[in-house]
Amino acid sequence: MAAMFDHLLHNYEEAAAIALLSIGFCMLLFDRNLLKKVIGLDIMNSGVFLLLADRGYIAGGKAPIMAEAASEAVRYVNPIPAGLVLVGIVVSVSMSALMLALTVRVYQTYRTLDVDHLYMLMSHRRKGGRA
Amino acid sequence: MTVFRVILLIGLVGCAIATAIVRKPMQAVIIYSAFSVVLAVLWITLEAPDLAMTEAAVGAGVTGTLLYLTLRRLNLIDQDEAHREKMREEADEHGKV
Amino acid sequence: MAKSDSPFRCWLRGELDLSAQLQTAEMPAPPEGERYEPRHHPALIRMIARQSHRLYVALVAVLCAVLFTVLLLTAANLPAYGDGEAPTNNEVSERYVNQGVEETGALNAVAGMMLDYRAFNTLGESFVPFAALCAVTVLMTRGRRKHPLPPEADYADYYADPIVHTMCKVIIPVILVFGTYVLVNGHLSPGGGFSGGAILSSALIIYAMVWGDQRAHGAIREKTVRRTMALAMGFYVVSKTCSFYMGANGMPNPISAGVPGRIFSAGLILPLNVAVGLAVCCTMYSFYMFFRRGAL
Amino acid sequence: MSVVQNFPMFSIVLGLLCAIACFAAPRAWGRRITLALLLLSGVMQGCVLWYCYVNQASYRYQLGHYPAPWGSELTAGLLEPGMGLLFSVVMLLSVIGGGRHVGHDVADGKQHLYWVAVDLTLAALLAMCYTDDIFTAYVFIEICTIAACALLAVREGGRNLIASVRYMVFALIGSSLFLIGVVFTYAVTGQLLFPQLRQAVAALWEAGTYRFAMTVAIALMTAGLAVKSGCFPFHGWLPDAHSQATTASSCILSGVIVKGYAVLLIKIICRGLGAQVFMATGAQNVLLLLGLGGMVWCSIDAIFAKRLKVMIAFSSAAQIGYIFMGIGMGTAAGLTAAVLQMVSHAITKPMLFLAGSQLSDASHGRMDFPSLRGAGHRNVPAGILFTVGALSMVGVPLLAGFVPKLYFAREAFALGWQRWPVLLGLAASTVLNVLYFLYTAVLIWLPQEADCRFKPVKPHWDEYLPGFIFAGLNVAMGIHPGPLAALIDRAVALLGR
Repeated sequence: MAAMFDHLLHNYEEAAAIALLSIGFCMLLFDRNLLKKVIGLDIMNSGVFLLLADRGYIAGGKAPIMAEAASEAVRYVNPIPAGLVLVGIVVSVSMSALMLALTVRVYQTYRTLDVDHLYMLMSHRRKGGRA
Repeated sequence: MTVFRVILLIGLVGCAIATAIVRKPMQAVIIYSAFSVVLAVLWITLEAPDLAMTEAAVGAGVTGTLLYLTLRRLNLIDQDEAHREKMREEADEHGKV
Repeated sequence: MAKSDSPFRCWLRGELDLSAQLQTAEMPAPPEGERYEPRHHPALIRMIARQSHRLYVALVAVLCAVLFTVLLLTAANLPAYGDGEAPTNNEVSERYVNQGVEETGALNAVAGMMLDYRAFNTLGESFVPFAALCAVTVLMTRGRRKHPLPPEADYADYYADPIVHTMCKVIIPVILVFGTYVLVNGHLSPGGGFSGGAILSSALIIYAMVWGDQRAHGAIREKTVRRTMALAMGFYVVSKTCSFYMGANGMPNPISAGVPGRIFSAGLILPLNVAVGLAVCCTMYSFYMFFRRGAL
Repeated sequence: MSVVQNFPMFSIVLGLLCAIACFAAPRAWGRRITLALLLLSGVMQGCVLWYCYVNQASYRYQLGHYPAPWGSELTAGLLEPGMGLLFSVVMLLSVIGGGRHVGHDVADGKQHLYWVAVDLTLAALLAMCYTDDIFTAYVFIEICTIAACALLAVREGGRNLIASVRYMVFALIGSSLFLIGVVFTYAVTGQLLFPQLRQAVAALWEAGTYRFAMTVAIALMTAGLAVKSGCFPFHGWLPDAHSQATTASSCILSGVIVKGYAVLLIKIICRGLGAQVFMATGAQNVLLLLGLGGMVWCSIDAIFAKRLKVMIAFSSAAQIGYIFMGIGMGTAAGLTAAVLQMVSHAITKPMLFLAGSQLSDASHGRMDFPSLRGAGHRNVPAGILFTVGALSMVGVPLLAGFVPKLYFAREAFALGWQRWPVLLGLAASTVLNVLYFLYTAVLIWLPQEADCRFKPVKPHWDEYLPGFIFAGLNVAMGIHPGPLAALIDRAVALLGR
């Protein structure tokens, strides 16, 4: 257990990434405000990206931009995670734009952003007759 | 370097928690933009300048703008829980009609 | 049999005379979509149904806690942070770093990897904003009746502000130049299509903010935006298809990698970066316009 | 290299190109472009299937100039083009059958975007079938999610928006879980392409290092895909989403998209992780239990549904339970049965949705059961089609729905402790199916009241063509399942190689 904790301390970046991920996940699941849900989604994705980018980092490495006269001694970090995270960031911003558009529509239609309230409103309407 | 990175990480987690607990949506949006900027700096310490540029432009810039515009569109710029209660009642009326 | 019984219960009891049941029981037409509170449930089930939401939330919370503990444990179990000998630093990344410059001609290994080695992945990625734009358009132009927007006076009139107006006149060209620089130097320095496109779009967004969206709408026509996007994406898809086809059928690459470090080098990477940048710029600007005025 | 071998890449790229064309071309062209694309894609998948069948081998297609661990690859065996063919054909028929509803439900200014979404869905599904790269799979999952959201949200009114929000929240959770799984897998193996990944995972498992991380990664990827395809405890979004969309979208969402994720899961298990390692984690037992739970629970929900489309959607959730049960059996024959179930569901469910919406059109667009009473008399062809579909879902012999149930039951006897749960689950689910589907099938043929306010509709026979093709496929598969089962057997065997 102590060894595990030591390892976790050494992998502190990963631990922080998991913390971000948890906060975002909880916001996405439990926050009732639709807008905060979207922000939570972004934070959760950032956590995943941080986790992925940490995997590419090499202590003492340099960014993988080859200088024209590169010496042999230079060690470059792994470019793969950076590329994958770049893909992920683009996906994430597209998703949040889509979610925000949904948010705007929901608010314009039902005048509320509260998800629980939204469901209540719907069941209320259903009891009242045809929507 | 490690100390710097730890400070950034603490700032990042702090921003995330703050986003989760603030009441006004506008505050959450502003803190989220700050979160993105901190993340961009963190990408540089991780030797990923491509990511830093993209995060600064896309995460802090475009996503922040879109969030702000959403608030603007919904007229929620400076409103908090009390106002939302009022809106909720209004919505109930709206639902009954 | 009771009149209020549902036909389903009759089935359960084996009363096959369904037609009689349905003819006598002129059931009140249940309103659309009603199913959450079935009326004929026993009391126990009804109580469970009422409590089920709270139970569900509690259950999900417990599941989340378990999930995060497991994830933390996994993070502790992963290879050490910053370790040069980790499994991720294998022959794949070594080739990207060591032979990337000769093979792709790009000094930026990330650009070389994304647009040449793993180009199919990036092809898919560049369609994500496109798909999102279509979905946002579908959502924001919803309804035949236009939703009233906040009146123009509600927005701050930046155009009348001498400081903002003058500064933007200076800043916008600078941003445009910087965005173009990032775009066309994607294979030599950090940046590339996505960040360059986002920077370019920020200049357009500032223009639309300060000069007002009516004016921006006049200056940057909807048709222009759509055509630019379609052309850029079409060019991307077609050129990459040719490259995939040649690669798979053993034909040599007709475009040489050029001299690494020159601006016109790295084969297809430069034109692809420009195409992606234009498409991303149009997408982000369209997002802004849709959120701002509900139309492009 | 034969020209045919290029077809998988061509069909994916063509889907993307057609999406752009529909976006930029004059609005009236969208439908034609999409129909042509679906037809062409079907032909291409057929050619690839034939090619692989004749050669009895799968092949790997290198995308670009760099070989496997560095560049990307596609694989085509028998399963991939087979499922691609199925998806193309089902989408084509759904789009033809639901075309009038699309014209009615979708505002004129947005119709071309609807067709863009259909094209993107097809491209993403094909890419998910063919791809040999786990991260590419993630990207195309996201495209599929966005396109599906557009398909769902394009209709106006009702609970549609709320259904879209729920769908998106679940879908985002699913893809995030999948992505975390991919990250962990990459962290401990350093590979992204399936063949290399499988070797690396096998070596790791042999050596015993990072076993915990690998197990968590496998669990997360499986859970992510299960959420996306609406497996039992995560099926909350499914009934709303599938029942609120316009008819063609409902057909595509429940007939095709859900299966795309299941195919991807099968590919990841067999090609990316290796079936042995997957079994060693015990994840298959969880899948089996979830599948069984879904089969029973969602059927009960379907019984209490008050509207026809909601009932059909709940039945979809139950049928997905069968697929996951088949994957969870952990044997090649179980997998065969799961694929058979996908085929039978894909050719039955769209037929039910099409016929159901036509029946409701004959009842002034009402979906509640009392209004639908006697609807079969008002619209005879739709009534016939609905009855055929309902009987197939129940599992009446000589129809498609019977075949997978037979294979599941046969395979169950070869299992260990899973035997009785599987058999009991099958029996319970079939009985429940009888309750709601047979009930509805009888209901629509009851004599109408004398003062019925709904008038019979004059059937336009061309609208029923897709339905009758579906019915024909159904009967063909039910009468003569042997060749299909043999083909799928071979496909599953090729997959692991």
